[in-house]
Amino acid sequence: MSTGFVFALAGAVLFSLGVAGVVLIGHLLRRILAFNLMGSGAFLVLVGLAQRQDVADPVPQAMVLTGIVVAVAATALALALVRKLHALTGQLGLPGDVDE
Amino acid sequence: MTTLVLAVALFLLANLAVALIAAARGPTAADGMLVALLIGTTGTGILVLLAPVMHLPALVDVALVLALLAAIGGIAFAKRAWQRTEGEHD
Amino acid sequence: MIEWLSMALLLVGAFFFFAGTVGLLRFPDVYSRLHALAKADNLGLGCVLLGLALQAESIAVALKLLLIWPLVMAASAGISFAIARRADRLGITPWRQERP
Amino acid sequence: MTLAFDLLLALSLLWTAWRTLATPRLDRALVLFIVFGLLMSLAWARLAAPDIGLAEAAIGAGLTGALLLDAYGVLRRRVRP
Repeated sequence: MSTGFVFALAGAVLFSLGVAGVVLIGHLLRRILAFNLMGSGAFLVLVGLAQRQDVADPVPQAMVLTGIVVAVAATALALALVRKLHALTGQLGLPGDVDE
Repeated sequence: MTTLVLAVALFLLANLAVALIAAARGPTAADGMLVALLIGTTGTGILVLLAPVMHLPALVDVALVLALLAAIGGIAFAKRAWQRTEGEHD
Repeated sequence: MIEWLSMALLLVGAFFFFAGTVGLLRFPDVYSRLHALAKADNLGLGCVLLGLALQAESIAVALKLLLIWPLVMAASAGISFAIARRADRLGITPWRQERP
Repeated sequence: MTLAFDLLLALSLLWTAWRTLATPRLDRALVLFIVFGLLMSLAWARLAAPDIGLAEAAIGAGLTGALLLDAYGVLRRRVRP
């Protein structure tokens, strides 16, 4: 059990937690949080599995660095959409959802 | 020497985990904010201790950024989002 | 000699962090918990930083380590002030010992 | 001892993520999300990637946290004028 493997395992659990959150939670702000957790899990899997014998592979690290920036941009866009939706319809859930 | 530094880092992480659980379960909304204060100091300590263990001097810079951003996050939360109507107790 | 002094400082720092955690777990209200965390943890961090600076290889690295301490102290003073003022404004009353 | 450190860090990451999704109060969930980002930067430090740690602390926790808090404040003020 090396460091990379432990964090890759944690990343896999984190990813499934995030997917469950995105699917099951109706509140849109919380859904954005779950989406971010999902992305963090994927990043951990990428960097953790790329580490062999404690030597880090720089290519997945550069990819993850880009991915973090993209995730922030996606979060900002999603938040702008949620604000607009709330201003137009006054609710914080999508119309097809059952709860909330 | 490296073993002792790593042991101190592990001890600080255990402290952080216990205090995190205690602060997140606290009765008032202010207890949730204690977490920002906690991670500003303890997280900085852990990163500074990890720098000689892993032979990565750049971790000291990460510690600086962490200290700064914990402060910014905590103050932004206290100023911006933490509003409550009068008479509501939790 | 310097080796022993550095080890002793690291252990003292760990003790102060432990004291801060015990204070967080045992104290009755927000203000005293804030006091325990801000004071004990910053002292512990100062001891740890001094202990690490003693075994740094160059004077520039040691100065950089010691420079973190005032920054963290200023930051935690700011956060403590913001939390305490906000809690006071929201009407959280300080704890007092009941007199029989 | 490194294994114990990694396991403890991974467990606290997972606990924070779970509480972020499960807390009933939204403001506390936002604080826990910021804490999750800061813990992630500790994890990047353990994975020998200090550059990602810097980016995660500054962008992932700081910028995303500020955006979320701002949106929360606006939505909250709109609900209760």
